[in-house]
Order: sequence, then C-alpha cells, then structure tokens
Amino acid sequence: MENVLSILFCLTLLYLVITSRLKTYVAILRTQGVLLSAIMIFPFMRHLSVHILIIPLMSLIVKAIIIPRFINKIIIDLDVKRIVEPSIQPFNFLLLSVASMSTIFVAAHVLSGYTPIEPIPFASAFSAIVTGIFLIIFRKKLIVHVVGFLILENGIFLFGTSVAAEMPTIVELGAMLDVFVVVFLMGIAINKISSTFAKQDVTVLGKLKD
Amino acid sequence: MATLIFQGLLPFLFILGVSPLLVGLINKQKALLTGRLGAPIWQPYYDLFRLSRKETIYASTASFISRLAPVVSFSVILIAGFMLPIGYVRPLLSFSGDIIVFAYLLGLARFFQILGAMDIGSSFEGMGAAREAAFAVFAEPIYFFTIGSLAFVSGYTSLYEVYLSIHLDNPSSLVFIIVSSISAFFLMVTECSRMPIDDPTTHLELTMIHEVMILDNSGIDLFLYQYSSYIKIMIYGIFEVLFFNPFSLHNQWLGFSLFAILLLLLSTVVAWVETMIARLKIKSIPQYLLFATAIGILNLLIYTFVR
Amino acid sequence: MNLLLVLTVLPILSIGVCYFVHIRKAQYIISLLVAIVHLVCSYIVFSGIYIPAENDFFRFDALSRLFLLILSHVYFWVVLVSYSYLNRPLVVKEEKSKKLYFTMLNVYLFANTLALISNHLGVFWVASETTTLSVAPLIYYYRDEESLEAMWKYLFLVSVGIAFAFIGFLFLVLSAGGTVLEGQQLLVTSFTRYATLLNPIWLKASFIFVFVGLSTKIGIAPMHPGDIDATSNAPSPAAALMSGSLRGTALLGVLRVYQIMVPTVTADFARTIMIIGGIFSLFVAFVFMFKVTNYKRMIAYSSVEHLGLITLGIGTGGIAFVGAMLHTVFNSLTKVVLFLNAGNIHRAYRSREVDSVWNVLQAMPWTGWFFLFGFFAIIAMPPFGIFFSELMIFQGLLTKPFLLAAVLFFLFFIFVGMSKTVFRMLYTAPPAEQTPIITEKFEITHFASLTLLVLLIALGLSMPSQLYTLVVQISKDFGILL
Amino acid sequence: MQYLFLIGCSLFFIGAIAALLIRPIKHALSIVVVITVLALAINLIFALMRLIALPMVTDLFPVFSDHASLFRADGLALFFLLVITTVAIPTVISTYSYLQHYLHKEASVRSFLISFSLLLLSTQLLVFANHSIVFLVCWELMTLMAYLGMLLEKEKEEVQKGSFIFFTTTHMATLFLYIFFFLLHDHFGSWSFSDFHLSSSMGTIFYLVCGFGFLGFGIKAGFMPMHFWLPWAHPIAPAPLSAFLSGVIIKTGIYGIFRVIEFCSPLPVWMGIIILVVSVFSAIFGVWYALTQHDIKKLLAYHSIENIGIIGIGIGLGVLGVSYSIQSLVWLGFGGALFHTFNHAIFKTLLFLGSGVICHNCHTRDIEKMGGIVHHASWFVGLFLIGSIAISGIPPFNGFMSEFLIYKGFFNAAAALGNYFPLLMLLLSVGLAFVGGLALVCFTKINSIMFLGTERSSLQSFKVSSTEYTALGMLASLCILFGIYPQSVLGIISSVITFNHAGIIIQPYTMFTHWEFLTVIFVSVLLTIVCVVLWKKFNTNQRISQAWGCGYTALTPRMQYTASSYADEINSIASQTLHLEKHVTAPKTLFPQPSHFVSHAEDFSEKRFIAPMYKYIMNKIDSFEFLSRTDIRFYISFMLIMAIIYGGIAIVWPH
Repeated sequence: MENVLSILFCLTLLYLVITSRLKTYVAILRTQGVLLSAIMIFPFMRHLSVHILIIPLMSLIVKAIIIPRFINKIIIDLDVKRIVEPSIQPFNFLLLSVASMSTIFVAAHVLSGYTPIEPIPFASAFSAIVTGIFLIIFRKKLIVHVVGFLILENGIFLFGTSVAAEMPTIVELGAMLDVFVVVFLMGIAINKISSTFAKQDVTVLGKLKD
Repeated sequence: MATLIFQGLLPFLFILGVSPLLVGLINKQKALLTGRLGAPIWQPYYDLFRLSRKETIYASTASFISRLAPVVSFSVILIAGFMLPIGYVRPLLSFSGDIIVFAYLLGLARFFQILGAMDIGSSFEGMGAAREAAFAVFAEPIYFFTIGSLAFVSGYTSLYEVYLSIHLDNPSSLVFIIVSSISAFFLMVTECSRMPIDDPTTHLELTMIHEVMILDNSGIDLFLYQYSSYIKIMIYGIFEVLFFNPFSLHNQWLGFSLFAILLLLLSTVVAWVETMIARLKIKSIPQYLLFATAIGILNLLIYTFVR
Repeated sequence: MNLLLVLTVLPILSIGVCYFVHIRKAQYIISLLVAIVHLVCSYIVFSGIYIPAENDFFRFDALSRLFLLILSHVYFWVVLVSYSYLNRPLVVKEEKSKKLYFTMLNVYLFANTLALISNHLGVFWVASETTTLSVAPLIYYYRDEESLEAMWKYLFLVSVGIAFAFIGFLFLVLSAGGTVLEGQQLLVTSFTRYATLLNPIWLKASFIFVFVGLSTKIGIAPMHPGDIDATSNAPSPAAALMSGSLRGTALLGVLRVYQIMVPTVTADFARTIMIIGGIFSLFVAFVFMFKVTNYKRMIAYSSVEHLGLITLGIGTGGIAFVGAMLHTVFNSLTKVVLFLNAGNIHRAYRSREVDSVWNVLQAMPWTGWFFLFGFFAIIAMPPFGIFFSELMIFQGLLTKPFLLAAVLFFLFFIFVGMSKTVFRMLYTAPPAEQTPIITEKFEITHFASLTLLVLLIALGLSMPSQLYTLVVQISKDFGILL
Repeated sequence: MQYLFLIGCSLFFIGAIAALLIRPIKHALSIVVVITVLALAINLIFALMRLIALPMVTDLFPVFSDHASLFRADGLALFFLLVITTVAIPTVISTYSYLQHYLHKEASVRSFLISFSLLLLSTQLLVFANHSIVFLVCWELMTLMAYLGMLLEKEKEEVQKGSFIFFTTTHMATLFLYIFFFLLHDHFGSWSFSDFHLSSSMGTIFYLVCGFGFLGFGIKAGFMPMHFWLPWAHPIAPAPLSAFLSGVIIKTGIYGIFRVIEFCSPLPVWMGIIILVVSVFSAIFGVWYALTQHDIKKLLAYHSIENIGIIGIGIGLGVLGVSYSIQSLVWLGFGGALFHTFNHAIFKTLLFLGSGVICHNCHTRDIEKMGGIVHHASWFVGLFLIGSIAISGIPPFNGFMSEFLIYKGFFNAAAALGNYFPLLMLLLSVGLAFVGGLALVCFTKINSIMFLGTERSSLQSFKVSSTEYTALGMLASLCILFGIYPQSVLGIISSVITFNHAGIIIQPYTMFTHWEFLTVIFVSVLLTIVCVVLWKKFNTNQRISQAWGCGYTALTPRMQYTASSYADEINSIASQTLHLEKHVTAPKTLFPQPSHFVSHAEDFSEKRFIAPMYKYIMNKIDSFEFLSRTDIRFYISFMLIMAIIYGGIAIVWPH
C-alpha cells in the first residue's frame, strides 16, 4: 500500500515539474502533505492509538493545511505574478527530472539487493529531494524556492518513514516545528524583499560579492 | 746585530735614497731615445728639494683631508717598501701573510689619495680620482694573479719566501717567471700610472689620471706625493726584477749587484716602452687591464694541468 | 543531572524574560547573569570537577566538554559587549531588531548548548537548525538591503544544508539495518559501540551528506558563501558568535559521524573527504584574500581558511588532530577579538569597505592596536596560541609532503594578502579632505580584546594541563594514540 | 652566574613596561635607554665571563636551570651574545638622540621603544635556544618586533612598502624553517638541537634538511639571490633599527647556518664548495650593486650583502677544513667568518648610525644632494671615515683583519688540499681582492660626495649630539682596537671553535702568523704619519687660495663631480649584468641646453624572479572569477555537485 502512495507521490512530482502556475504548486504541497500522513498511518492500521496518531496528525495539520495557507497568503498579499517564467524549457526540465528519477529507481532497486530497504518509497523520496533541488536551481522566483525547499523536506520525511527511523516524538515535533519556522521566516524575508526591491527574484539579491 | 742593522738600514736607504734616481734614469733614457739631451739623472732630487722649500697653498674648500692625505699615502707607501727584499736581504718586516698586508697597505694609500683629490670639489680632480679608482680596482686582482699564484704554487705567503722559492733551473717555474713578469709589468704600469695607461708628461688635464689628481697640491704636499710616486715605481720595479734573480741566498753582495743591474735594465725597458707606445684611449683601458688580469690565470692553469 | 538542567533551563527562562521585558538594561543583566552561570557550569564540566551522568539524549564526553567551554566563553564576551554595542547610534531602522536581540542570543545559547551535549543525532539536528533560526534575525539586524540578502541566503542555504545532513543521519539509520542496532535510537554512543557491524556503503553515503550539508554551516568551500555573507553583515558581536562558536557546532556534527566511522573500514574515506574539503577551503581563502574589498568579509574568509585547516588536521589524524582541536579553541577566541574591533572600526568609519578606512592606528589607537595584534594572532605569530596549533597540524601533515607544500603555499599567500589589506587600513594616511579624528577611550570591547589576547598568549606559552588532557582524551576517543 | 643573565633579560621587560607607562614621553625615553643599556651591559659581562672560562668548561651549563633542555649556552651562542650586546649598547645609546626628533609622535615612540627592547631580548634568547620550537618562537618574535619597530614613520608610503616586504619575506624564511625542523624532528624524534646528528649517509633526508635550512637561514642572512628584501627594509627603518638589522638580525641567519653545519658530520665537500660559490657571488654583486646606489642607506644595505658573502666564504673554507679534517683550515675559515661577523656588526652599526645622523641633518638620503659636511662636523666625518676604511677591508682597521684570516685560509687550503683546489682558491682570492677594490671605490665615492667639496644643497648647520658622538666613538675605537691588536678577540674565537667542534683539536692561533708583526707595521705607519705631520707643522709658510679651475674662477657647487659620474667609469664595465640604466642629455648645440646624467640599477633577483612570480600568481587568481558568483542557485548546485563528486569517490573507493 505504501508503494502505491509513493507512486502517487512521484506523480505529483512530475506534475510539479511541468506546471508553471503558483496555485498548482500550493495544491501539490497540500496533496503531498495528505499523502505523507497517509503513508505514516498505514503501517499501524491494525492497532491505532493516540500516541501513534500524534505525529501523522501534526504533519497533516502543518504540511497540508498551515503551510499551504501561509504560502497562499504570501502569494495573494504580495500579488506575485501567478505564472512563473522558467529559466529552463519545461521539456528539458521534464527530461532531466525523469532521467534522474529513473536512475534513482534503478539505483534503489540495485541497492535493495543487498540492503534491507523498500525500493519504491526510498526511490520516490529521493526523487522528491532531487526535484526539490532542481526546482530551486531552475526557477527564479523566491516563493518557488520555498516550495522547492518544502518538496525537499517532504522527500526527507518520506525517506524517514521508509527507513523506519525510530525518532522520539519530541524530536519529530521539533523537526516539524523547525521546518515550519524556517518557512515562516522565509515568508517574512520575502515580504521584506518585495517591499525593498522591485520584484521577488533571486536576480535582485546580487549585492554581496567580491 | 750587525745584520739586523744592515737589514734595517739598507731598505731604508735604498728605498728613500735610490728611488728618485730610478725615475731620473728612466727620464734620461727616454730623452736619449727620442733624440733629446734631456735633464740630468739627478733632476728628481732637485725637484724634491725645490718642492720641500716652496710654500704650500690650500684651496679655500680644502678640509683636513687634503692636509692629511699626502702624509698618509707617503708614509704608508714607505712602510710598504720595507716589506720587500732588497737583493736577497731578508726584509725587516717579513712574516707569513705579508703578501696580503702589502697589497692592502697600498690600498690604504690609494684611499687617501682619492679622498685628497675629491676634497677640493674641483671637477678636474674628481675626474682623475674617478679614473684612478676605476683602474685601481683591477690592480689588486692582477697582483693576486701574479704574486698570489706563485704563493699558491709555492705554499709560502711571505714575499721573501715566495721569491726564494723561484728557481730558474726547473722549467715549469721558468714559465711562471715569464708569465708573472709580464703581468707584473702591467701591474707596475697601472699602479705607477706610466704609459700606456697614463702619460706622466702630458699637460692636458682631460687626459691625465695621476697628475690631475694632485693639481691642487703644492709645496710639501706635492713633495710628498711626488716622493711617494717615486717610491712606488721603485717598489714595483723591485717587484718585477726579483723574478729574474738566479741566485739563491749564498752570496749577498753578488746578488745585490745583480739586482742593481737588473733594475737598470728595467728602467731601460720602461723608457723604451714609453717611447715606442702611445697612450691608450681612456675608454679602452679596462679591456687592457682585463687582459692583464686574464693572463695571470695562466700561471695556475699551467701549475694545475702541466704538473 | 541538575547541572544539565542549569545549562538548559536557565537560557529558556531568560528567553522568556527577555521576550516579555522590554527594558534593555534588564535584558542585558539577565542575559549576562545567565552567561556567567553558563560559563561557570561549563568550566566545571570542562575541568571534570563534576560531570553529569549520561543518558540517551545527553552526554558530556571530552569533545562536547571542549566545545561547550568554547561556546560559553565566546558567548560570555559577546553578551558582555552587546549592551554598549546596542547603545551605539548607527541606523534608525534597527530599533526593532534591538528588541529581539537578547532574546535571540538566549535562544541561540539554548539551542547551541543542546546541540553540543546531545547524544542523539536527531536532537542535534533539531538544535542546530534552531541555532540557524536564532541567528537569522541577528543577521538582519541592520535591516538594509545587504543584510536582508545575507539573511535570505544564509537561511536558505543552511536550511537546505541541514536537510542534507538529515538525509545523512537517515543513511546512518539505514546502515544499522540487519544489526543489533536495527530499530534502535540514533545514539552516537551505541552506534560507536557497534560501529564495526554497520554497513560501510551507507556509512560512506551518510558521511558524504552530513559533510556536504554541514559544510554550509562550517563554511567549507565551495559551500562557504552563505556563511561569508552572514558573518560579514551581521552586527559584530553576532558575527563573533557565529564564527566563534556556530561553525564549531556544525563541525561537531561532522565529528560525531566521523567518530562513528573511526573504528570501521570507512575511516580513511572520511579522512580523504575531509582533507579534500579542507584544502579546497584553503584554496578558496587564498584566492579571495586578494579579491576582498570589505574587511569583515576578509575576516570571514580567514575563518574559512582556519576551519579548512582544522578539517585538514582532523582528516590527517595523528598529532595534526590534536593541533586541530587546539586550533578550534584559539581560532574562536581570536575571531572574537577581530570581529569586535572590526565593529569598532565600522562604527567609526561608517563603512565596511577597506578603501574608506584610513589610518586607524592614528585615529583610534586602542582599536587599531588590538586589531593589529588580533591579526598577528590569526596569522599564527608567536607567542599567540594559533602558532603552536598550526605547528602541530603541519607536523602531522609531514607524512603527506605535497599536501604540506600546498598548505604552506596557500597559507603564505593568504598571509600576504591579508597583511596587505590590514596594513593598508591601519597605516595609510587619508586624503586631505577626510581625516576622521575619533578621540576614543578605553571601552568594554577593548577590555574584552585585551583579556582575550592575554589569554591567547598565556595558552600559547603554557598550556593548562586540563585542556591538554582533555584534548588527549578526545584524540583517544577518535582512536589516536599519542 | 646564570642569574646574571636572568636579571639582564628581565630588565628588558621592565624597560618595555617603563616605555609603556612612564609619562611624559621624554622621561620614558631616557629611563628606557638607561635600563636597556644596563641590561645589555650585564649580558655582555655574562658573555665575557663565560667565554673566558670556556676553555676549561667541560659541560654545557643550562642558562635557565629549570628548563635545562630549552636553553643552553655553548661557545657559539656566547660568542653571538657577545656580538649582539657589544653593538647593541651603542645602538641603544644613539637611539636616545635619534628619537628626540620624533617626540611629538608619542604613541609611535612608545611602541618603538617597546618593540625595540623586546627585539633585543628575543634576539639574545634566540642564540641560546636549544629547542626547535623555542628557537622558532624567538625567531618569529624577532621578526615581529623588528617589523613593529619599522613603523616609527608608518604614515610614509615607502615605509609601508618596505616593512611589508621585510615582514612577508622573513615569514617565508620561517616557513622554510618549519619544514627544516619538522624533518629533523621526524627523523630524530626530538626537538632538541643536541640530538640532531645528520650525516650524508642518510640520503635524501640529509639533502632536504640541508636545503631547507640553508634556504631559510640564507633568506634571513641575505645571500644572493635571496637578498631582495634588504635594500627595501634597511632604508626605511629608523637608523638604530637598521643598524641592528644589518648588524645583528641578518647575523642570526649566519648563526643558523653555523648550527646547520654543526648538525652535519661528516660534512660533504660539495657543501663547502656550494657555500663558497654562492658567497663569492653575493660578495661581488652585492658590492657592485652598492656602487650603483645613491641612497646612502640602500647602499649600506647592499654592503651588508657583500659582507655576508665574505662571511660565507669563511664558512665555506671552514666546511672544507672539517670535511678534509684540516685543523688549521677549520680555524682560519670559521675563525675568519666569526671574526668578520663581529667586525661587520661593529662597523656596519657605526655606518648606519652615522647615516641616521646625516639623514636627520640633511633631510634626505640621496647623497647627490649632500656635500661639504666636513666643514661643519669634521670629527663626525673622521669617525665615519674610520668605519668606511674598516668596511673596505683596509688596514689598520678591523675589517682587514678578518679578511686577512680568510686570505690565509685560501693559501692554507690551496697548500693542503692540492689537486684542483689551488685554482679555485686563487679565483676566490682574486674575487675577494676585486670585492675589496670595488668597496674602496664605493666608500671613496660616498665619503667624498657626502662630506667633501662644497654643499650641493644649502646646509645651515650639522648638529651631532654628545650621545651620538659617544656611540660612534665606542664603535670606532673598537674598529681600531681589533685592527691593531686582533689578539684581543682571536683567543676567544679559537676557544669557541675548539668548543663547538669537539672532534678537532685546534692549535693556538699564534702559529698562523706573527701577529705582533702586523701590530708593528700598523704602529710604525701611524708613527711615520705623526712624524711627517709634525714636520709639516714646523714649516709654516702656507696660504689659502681659491681652487684652480683651469683659469675659470666662478666655480659653483654644481660643477663638482657627482656620485653617478664618479662611479660611472667602473659601473659601465658591467652595465649589462647590473641592468644599469643611464639617462644622459649631453650638451650638443653651440649654446648648450641644461644637460644632466642619471644612472640607476635594477636589482636582478627582484626584477627577474620575484616580481614576475608575484604577477603570475595574481593573474592566475584572477582566472577564478567563477567562484565569486552571487546567485544562490549556484550555491545549491555546488552542493549537489560536491555530493556527486564525493559520491563518485565513494564508488571508486577500494574496499
């Protein structure tokens, strides 16, 4: 069942690659939040308990509700242009990410030969990480960078669940809180930037050099 | 004791007394060779006497240097003279390493001559001093190539012993004698500023070297300068002559008389050279000196490779 | 355990106070008190008088004791000078950030202490991410375009980096698959104990990700730029804090993973990676020492150089490791001196550009001389401590002659470039129209610089036995027998 | 007795503190000078007592009893302590009157005093260091303090440049020494000098160690072609400091070379030959470059290079002597080197202090603008003259005596070694003679241009304070003493050599020549001079008149010979080798325009090696522009790339 969800996760990634509307990005973030919390719950379907449910619920709230809201808010009250102009042709981007995804899947399959990992969640997690980085590298808008960072985080999250890392609850919560605060601070920064500079591109942040 | 007195007195008398005569001889022979009658051979003595009684004039810009310089150069050269063997009389101041002391004492004299010349600040003497300095730089290398090479060969470092070590009978030392005497002659010509380096009889300041340095000296100072230049000639003459002394120490008197004859011969040679050769251009003198330096090295090459 | 409480809870309390009380003096006093207590506690822990019992989450091994001492030292001096620094009129906009200043300092102290004493890598991760968050507002202190850009870059780059590090930790978990550690917590102690069982492939992978990720925080090239921008634009005390202790904290993360790898077959790999990183940072510092036109950036680059040297020393092992450990101590203290005095210069000349700074030695003698001596200390002149630690590192490097040659070459030219800049600032007579004559008196920053310089000389000339034994202990933990 | 030295050393600290605290600056200056001189005197006494006791000393006694391994006082160390203290005392004395000109710049004066007293201390501790790290610490401290001392006039452009070059170059030397000591420690497992016993049988390590050692110490000593920093550093330093730089600090390089030689046994022959060749090269070109200079202090700096070369020749001879185990040669070589070290320290200090006086009175270092000083201060000129004659190696002063030993060394080596050595020795001796000749030209040049004739630029007064006279007088009298009665030092030197080359039994120095003969000669020269002078006194008919100008009576100072034209005759011989550049505009037309003649030489090692190397590296640096990208996306991609690279390494890593 995790595998199916992971595949869905990958589909969202591909969609992320081809789309260029901010709204879609937010939507994708939402979907991924839902998917992740689902993936987390499934192993414990049989014996549910409050203690186990805390983390998935938290992540659902944070990843699927609060953060997308927040980003939406930024987009709205900065009224960012809704279309992002890519610095690389969508086709090449797609090609690149598909290629990297397939390599990751192959590598995961190979590795699963002699190490105990489930290849599909592992691979999809990594393709999320890579896609997030690609998003950061190939897009100019700062807000999109934030989205890319979140995708990256999601990937790591998925990875964590797939390797069944036993993190203590407090640590998990702390991690989630951190991510949230990071995004929050980034939002504030973007606010400041848009009030200081003309646009919210990385191109305006070129003062510090030597 | 008697020998000690003899050792002490003879050089003193010889150096002080005979050196003007040597110059007188040279000039006389030059005159004869150019078909003139020329001044008597005692002329230098008259000159010295005259100078010693004339009044001394100092330039208004002169300092204590120009009062001191003639004195220093005279006395230093005089003392340097005592380090040379006269005939085969062992000189008073002879010790291992006096070769070096000899050379550097003359350096001291030169230092003060140059300073004395520069003291007035007149550009004529400056010119002379500059030339003297430039050419004197080569004098010491030549000296070390001639005497020094012999010293390296013989292993002695005292002039007296070096000369003793020369024997005409063995062929390799014959080669040394020839080569060394040639370069020693160059040395003499350079140091005593004779032809072809410098013309002592010229009267154009721009072409003079030694004479122009003492333009502003007069009276006793000039006397000292002249006298020291005579002594210098004598010293280098002895220097040259001693190469050809076939006698070892057996008979002092014989050795001494032969030594005198050789000096006479030398004066003739000098006179002859000075009549035959014209003065070199100032610019071409360094090459000439370099050549003189270079032939000195033959000694060692011979010693090292022919042995 | 109570001491652990003191170390962690006190900062939380003062966070609360500083957040709700808006009287700056009160904030200052409370933070200073906390700092002093923290210093005392960490000294107690350091000297081994009393070491709290270990538990799953926290431990006080030699390494963390050393870094704890560095942290509280740097922090103490920074807090000490902060009040006078905040009272300087420079820009109007910064009033808002002044409110947050002490709060953020305390958050930083809390998070950093947690990170240093954490035994659980998850805890370490959370804590070090929190340190990043806490310094971000400090970087944005001046609220101008540059500081905004610097903050954005630092925040983003380091967050991505930390995410990388997290991947690395997960790989560590993965490497435990099929061993007794399967499904265990991510504890350094237990992982070190069973290190030989771990899967080398994942170990290597985890080290790569941790190293690359944390390089953004340590400032190992080519991940250094975010760090440079941040340290050069932050207010001087914050800058001192960052390059004095924050980089060290990140380094600790790398060291932890390396510590796990030491007994395994992958240790050499880790060493090689660290050597590559170190030499690359030296190279970058060498290149930029001749490019920089901004003296705070210059100091930041010298931090890159020294952290690179430390990484190199760790990678080389042997006596070089000991040298590296001592180097971390000396470097942190020296950086504080340099940044504080650079701050004074900045205040006086209103510019970070070298070209607009003239004749400091004349205009502000105290600052000038302390800056000069700090510079001498940082370029490893005796009798300052760095001289000796560098000697140790070189000595260790002797086994790799070509590396040593390269290092000496880079260091020499870094020396040349840096001295060119510094001397130009200190001596060059100003053009006639602008002669700033600041009549400066002996301030608290000067007091701090003086004390630290004296401390550096003392540490150089006679090493305290505790410090030495501690460093020896650390190297024993890393399997280096002297 | 070691407490004597302890007291001396601690006094320097007191001096430094006094310099920091005492107000007003005037008192601080005098008090510091007094304290420092006192401390130096104590150390001088200590050194002398130890040195006299040396022949019967069997064990090395530790300087500081509790750190036996760190410091020790063996013969060489004590001898160098003697040198340092002897020349430092006059230097410090003259510092008093030198700094009077700077009292308005209080901070600079204070920092100068502090750094100078610490410089003295570190230099003295350096020669006693027996532990590599201690040595390095003292070495770097010495550099640092000398650098800080140079900053007395830091607002001047040239001072900044010169001090910068000094600082960086000597740091480079230190880096070489790091490697040197690490190699030694790596091989012998000890930091202590007394455990280093190199021998050429060790193979590469031996060559490496010797190479780095000679490189490091050679840079400090200023052997060609590593000399380029001296002509920059000496002119800009304050006169007492440049005196100390040239008198002592570059001698620490010589000290180091002595130590390196001490470590090696047996000494290979090639080492001696290499040292000889390098040294004679530096001697000849040092003096020849000096001849082309018109900046008095720069000229003296080049003369330091020359004299270092002469010292090096002595060392080379000594090395040959050791490697062939010829005792007399060992004595002559090392003895000559040590003696010349001492002598050069003395007369170079004298000359630099004198140059300081001149520069302050004439407000320039360019000798072309001076002249006629003798009419203002004839005693000063006399003292300076003594120094000049001594440095030209002319009797009856001390410079000659050490060169005499070295010449004796040549003859001795030629006689003892046989085969091709006589040729080499002859060439060397001719080289040394040539150096002597050039030095003579050079010093006649500066003396006559600076002092004699008439003033080229107006000079109201030439003030020489009593302290300066005291300092110069002390040094000059030492020049005369060591020149006329060298036995005073030779005994010490031979005991030092015996001590430091335990293997070799040295005969008494008296066997080399009849030293008293030398004394006799010089005394008789002086006597003759006195006689003639007296004779001149009696004949009184003198008169003052105008200098003869070929009938031209309106002589002006500008008609005098200049330094450039004086040196031109000899320089133009080697104008290519020296990169001599002449700018001449000769009078051509019937009514000649103003004409001039200027000549200056480019230092070859600076022009050919250093500057191009630096430029090359800077160009290479500029080619790394891509590292300074500002876009954050590049940073992220850097992370990805590095991760991939490291991953690649991990994949190819051997299991």
